[in-house]
Amino acid sequence: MTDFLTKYAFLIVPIIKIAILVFIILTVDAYLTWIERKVIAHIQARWGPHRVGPHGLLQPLADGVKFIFKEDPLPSHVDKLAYFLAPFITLMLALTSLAVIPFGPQKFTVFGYETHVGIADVNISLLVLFSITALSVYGIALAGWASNSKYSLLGGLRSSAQMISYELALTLSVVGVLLIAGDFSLRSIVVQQSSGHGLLTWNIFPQIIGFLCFYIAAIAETNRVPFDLPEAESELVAGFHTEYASMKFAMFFIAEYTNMITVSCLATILFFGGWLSPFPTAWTFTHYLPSVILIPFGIWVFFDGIRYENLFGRLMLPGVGSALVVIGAALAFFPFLNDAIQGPFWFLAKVFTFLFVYIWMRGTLPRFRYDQLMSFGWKFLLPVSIANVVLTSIVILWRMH
Amino acid sequence: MVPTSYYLILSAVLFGLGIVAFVFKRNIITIFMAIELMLNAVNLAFVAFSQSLGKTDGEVFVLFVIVVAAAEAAVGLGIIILTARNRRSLNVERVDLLKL
Amino acid sequence: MPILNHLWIIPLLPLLGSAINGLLGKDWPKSTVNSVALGSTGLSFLCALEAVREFVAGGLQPFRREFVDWIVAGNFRAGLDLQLDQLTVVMLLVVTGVGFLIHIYSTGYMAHEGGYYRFFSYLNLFMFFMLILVLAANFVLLFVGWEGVGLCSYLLIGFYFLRKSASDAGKKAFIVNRIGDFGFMLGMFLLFRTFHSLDFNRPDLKGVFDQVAQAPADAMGQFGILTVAALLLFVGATGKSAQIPLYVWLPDAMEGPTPVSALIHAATMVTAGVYVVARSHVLYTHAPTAMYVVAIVGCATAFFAATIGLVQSDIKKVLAYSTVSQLGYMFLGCGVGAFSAGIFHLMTHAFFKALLFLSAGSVIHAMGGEQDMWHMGGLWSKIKVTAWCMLFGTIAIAGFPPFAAFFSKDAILAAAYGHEPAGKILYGVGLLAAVLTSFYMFRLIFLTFFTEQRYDEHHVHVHESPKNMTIPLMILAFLSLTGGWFALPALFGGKDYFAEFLSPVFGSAEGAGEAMPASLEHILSVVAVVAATAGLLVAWRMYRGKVKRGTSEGLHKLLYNKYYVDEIYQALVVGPLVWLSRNVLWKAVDEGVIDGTIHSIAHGTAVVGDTVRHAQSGNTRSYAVWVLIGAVVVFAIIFWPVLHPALFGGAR
Amino acid sequence: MSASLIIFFVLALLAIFAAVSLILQRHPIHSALSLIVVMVALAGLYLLMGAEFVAAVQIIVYGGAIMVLFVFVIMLLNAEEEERTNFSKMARFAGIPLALAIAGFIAAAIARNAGSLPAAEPSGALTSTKTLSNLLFSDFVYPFELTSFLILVAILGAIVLAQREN
Repeated sequence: MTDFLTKYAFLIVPIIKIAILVFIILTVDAYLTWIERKVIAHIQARWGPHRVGPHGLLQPLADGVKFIFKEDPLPSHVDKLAYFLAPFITLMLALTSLAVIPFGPQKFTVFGYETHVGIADVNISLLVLFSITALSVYGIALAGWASNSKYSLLGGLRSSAQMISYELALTLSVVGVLLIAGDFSLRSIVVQQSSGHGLLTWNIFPQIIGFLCFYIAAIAETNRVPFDLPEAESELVAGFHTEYASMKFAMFFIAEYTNMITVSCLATILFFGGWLSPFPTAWTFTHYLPSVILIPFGIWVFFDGIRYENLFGRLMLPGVGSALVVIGAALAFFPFLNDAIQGPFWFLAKVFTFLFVYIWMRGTLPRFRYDQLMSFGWKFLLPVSIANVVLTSIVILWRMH
Repeated sequence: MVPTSYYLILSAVLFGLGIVAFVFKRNIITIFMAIELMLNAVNLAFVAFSQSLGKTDGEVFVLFVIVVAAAEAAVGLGIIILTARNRRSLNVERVDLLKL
Repeated sequence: MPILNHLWIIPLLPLLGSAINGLLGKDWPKSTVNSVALGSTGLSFLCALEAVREFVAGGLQPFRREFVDWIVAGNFRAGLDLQLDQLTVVMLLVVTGVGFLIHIYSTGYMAHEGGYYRFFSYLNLFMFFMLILVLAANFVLLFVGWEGVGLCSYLLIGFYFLRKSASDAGKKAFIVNRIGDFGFMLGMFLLFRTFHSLDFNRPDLKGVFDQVAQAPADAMGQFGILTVAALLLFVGATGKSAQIPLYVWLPDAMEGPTPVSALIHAATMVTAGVYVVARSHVLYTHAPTAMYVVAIVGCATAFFAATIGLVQSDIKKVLAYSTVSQLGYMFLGCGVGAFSAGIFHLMTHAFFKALLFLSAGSVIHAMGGEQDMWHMGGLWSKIKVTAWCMLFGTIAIAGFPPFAAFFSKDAILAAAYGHEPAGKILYGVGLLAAVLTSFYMFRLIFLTFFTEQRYDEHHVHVHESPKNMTIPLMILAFLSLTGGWFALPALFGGKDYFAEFLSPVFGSAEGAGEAMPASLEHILSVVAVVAATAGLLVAWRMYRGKVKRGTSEGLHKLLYNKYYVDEIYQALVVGPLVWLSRNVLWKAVDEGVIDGTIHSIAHGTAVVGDTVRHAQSGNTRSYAVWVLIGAVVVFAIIFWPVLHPALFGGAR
Repeated sequence: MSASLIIFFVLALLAIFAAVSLILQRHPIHSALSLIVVMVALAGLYLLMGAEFVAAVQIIVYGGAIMVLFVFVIMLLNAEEEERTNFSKMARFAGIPLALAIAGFIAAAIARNAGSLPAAEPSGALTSTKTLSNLLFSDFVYPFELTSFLILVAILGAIVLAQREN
């Protein structure tokens, strides 16, 4: 048995990792929707979901069930192949793009097969990422075209044009970082940002322009507010996925949130030092920060849960709270866990920040007009990112001599 | 360990298919795609040679080919759009007059 | 600065005047145009005088300078080369002086005509070309002047271009001159081909005349290169100087304004032919046959034209034919070897013929445009000045002593008399012509001034011309009186100053006149006077008191219709030419051959294209297949060795 | 039969099938999809040969830009299934044999020279992007700059073509 495992570890371990990652990502997506609705609700002075489960915590599950069991009508005169292909392509690419992202520094060995946090460690991972995102246009374009509907078609056209346009800016804005790192591998980009002095050596400082360009372009790439014209409900009902229902719609949905996560990860890695702690390595006490955050949060959830109106909540929330406290304690008391959690903690923290910004923007910013969008992308974003590249290379040359 | 000749044969086959497509498709866009297909076949040959000869020049050529293809696509598709607008047809056999 | 070194100024001034008047003068007042035209001409006259003074002061050394290179091709060089020797001096003074006078006259004569500025622009242009002609030191430049004066003559004859007869006359003059010029050009080509130069004389003795002087002369009746060249040049001369057979344009040229007739068709341009013959005397003396032809043609023309002049009724026509006949005299003189005499007559003729024309113009002016002598008569008392001047001119041309023509014509006749072999005949004909000359001139005088008036007082009121017309008349009258006195001493056994002045130019060419003894000289002059008197008497006999237009029949009719020469030319030359051009050149050659070829080529192209275009179906797929075929061929060529292991084995 | 050979055959067959379907599909967008598949397969082959950068560029530029343009244009012109007209006699009768002839020539050439070529490196040895870029900016710098000009011209041409008459 074990020798079988060790023999085929190079197959088995990645499969396991993939399974885990997909599970995590889907869950996160689901709860990301919950968070988004809550946050926006509070921004708009509403409660948001709170019926299904305490604080609506079970809402995502209910949504999932609904998606699965809902009827899936097939519009007439659709191009079947493309119609079915589109959501799969989108979701597949979205999930695949996560495969090259490293979540943590550690290497560990399973069945004598050494591996690390994150699925694949390609030495051109950034290029791979970009190729995958490049392909992700097809999902939307095909969806829009296949479903034989004006709104969809317009949405598809818009989104494909928009994504092509902003892909340039996206790619160019990263070139600065690449010039500094001199490598395509995300891992080595992170490592290159690591030096004893914490956040001082992150790319964000030399590459602030690049970062802004990147982030804006990334939002456009993911079709999020304020660049969500492909699904501008005021004009196009729901844009390219107007004709989609139930699980196929869910696929687009999941893909969108997955892309958000991917982009946030990318921003974290490229500009914010990935899993690196913002504090100097000398400050070892900061290693207890996860516990310091988790334990009070758990306690707060515990006492908040006791006073919840219905019994289910009074049972569930304290459980969650105590679980959090236990985890925090464990992280504090077991050194190897403590070490293991450092990278992921910071990484997830940063990613979560970016996701929050996403939601925040959706709650606050109005939508662009299409011509504004295009002229902004071509006439402002692209030149600025090019200028950034030129500037960076000049500085680097000057450093060389 | 894949013999280079395999790659070359593959590229030859793709090229031939490209020719066939070029001659037998009527839709002007598809014909354009056929050209792209042939370019790809050539690229494959380039890379195969550059690998087997241990030189990187072939890959550089591939990059150039890709750039040319991009430019070609930009202009060619523009022309195609104009033609389609003027002739209301994408069938090259129906677009056989020099004047509008 | 010595004007000689800037000889080009003399012709340049009229050119400037012409340009200024022609380009800007359209809206200028007459006074401004006058000042420009007269100023330029007068200045160039003064410059000419100054140049002559320097020339004389410089010991009469022939002056020659190449100012600007114009054409340089291979061994051929033609430039703006001007020269000044005695012959040129004479011509220069005549042209500028008489030209200036006629300019003054024109200001009066043309005062009421339209196109004033145009007229003076043309006139100045003519002066420019004429000066170029006389100053030229090589045939090419001379030809430029030659053509230029032809052009101006065309422009000025057709000055009243609204009148069809005028424009026709202009065209006629131009075309007839072309014929002559063709011969002239052939002569030039022949000379260049022979002597590889077109300069007259060159310091390095490579000029045409230098070489001709070295060359052996053709024998009488031998048509060597020199003879042919001389004859060809003479063809040009007959064209320009209105000799048989090309004289027909001159009478028609009277359509032009009278000053033009005076300046161009009497005094200067028509004498260009004589000038050329005299200028190339070296050539002619080396071609006795040509000389002989010149003499005969001149003599014949003198007589022929005189006969026609007998019966003309248009006052200007009479003068025109008399001009032709006088030119004939000049050629006679040149032909018999008395070049100086010819030039002498040229000068005097310039004076009195200009005088006659201008007086005629004055008469016409007085008669309000009437030119027919049969509608004049009895004008003597009314326009005295004009009448006197005209009388002076008439006496002068008739050859009464001591007027100019007496000396010049006498010299020519004397030279003809002494000429061998046919001198006597030439002399006789010339004498006869002299009789006729005095006859028709006095006929003109009587018909115009003395017989009773044949016009209606109420329609024309006769008035004397203004000062600016009469004063030139007087000056010319004076000149035609004294113009011949250079030769006065010759009568008394002295020497002919004019001939002596010119002798450095003609030098050896002379020789006819001096041979004979003074007694014979006297006899000949007496005979000439007698002849003139005879003509006068006959005229007086026929035209006095009441005269009426004679009914023309027989000889009179023949003469009145100018021997039907125009009609003959029309029938023999013009008609066939027109027929040829219309039926052969136009219908057959142009439309048939040329257009036919072009059309057939075009049609063939169309046919070929029509057949081939089916390959150009416009169907892209077909094109693709064509490309494919090409590719297959290329591959076949490239991979031939691959398909041929025998060939390929070595390469592997 | 090593892993790389298996991968090669899988990808090769994928590419060929996609190319055939490019020909057989009646709808341009299906042809476009097939072409994309071909390109992805070729990218995989590049990776197999270790030309990673070329592979990435292949997908980014060809797959992500050029083919997107194609799809975009197809959608824009809303092209429908192609009509199998046969106006061109040449293409109808001479097409196939000529295509075969070309293929035959190439095959013959390869067959003759197959032995003379060393086998392609296994995917282990990657040509590092560094060497590629060094080559690109040293030996091929002039062509590289020329391509930039080419792109500029193409942009201008596209703009001129795209703008309406006014």
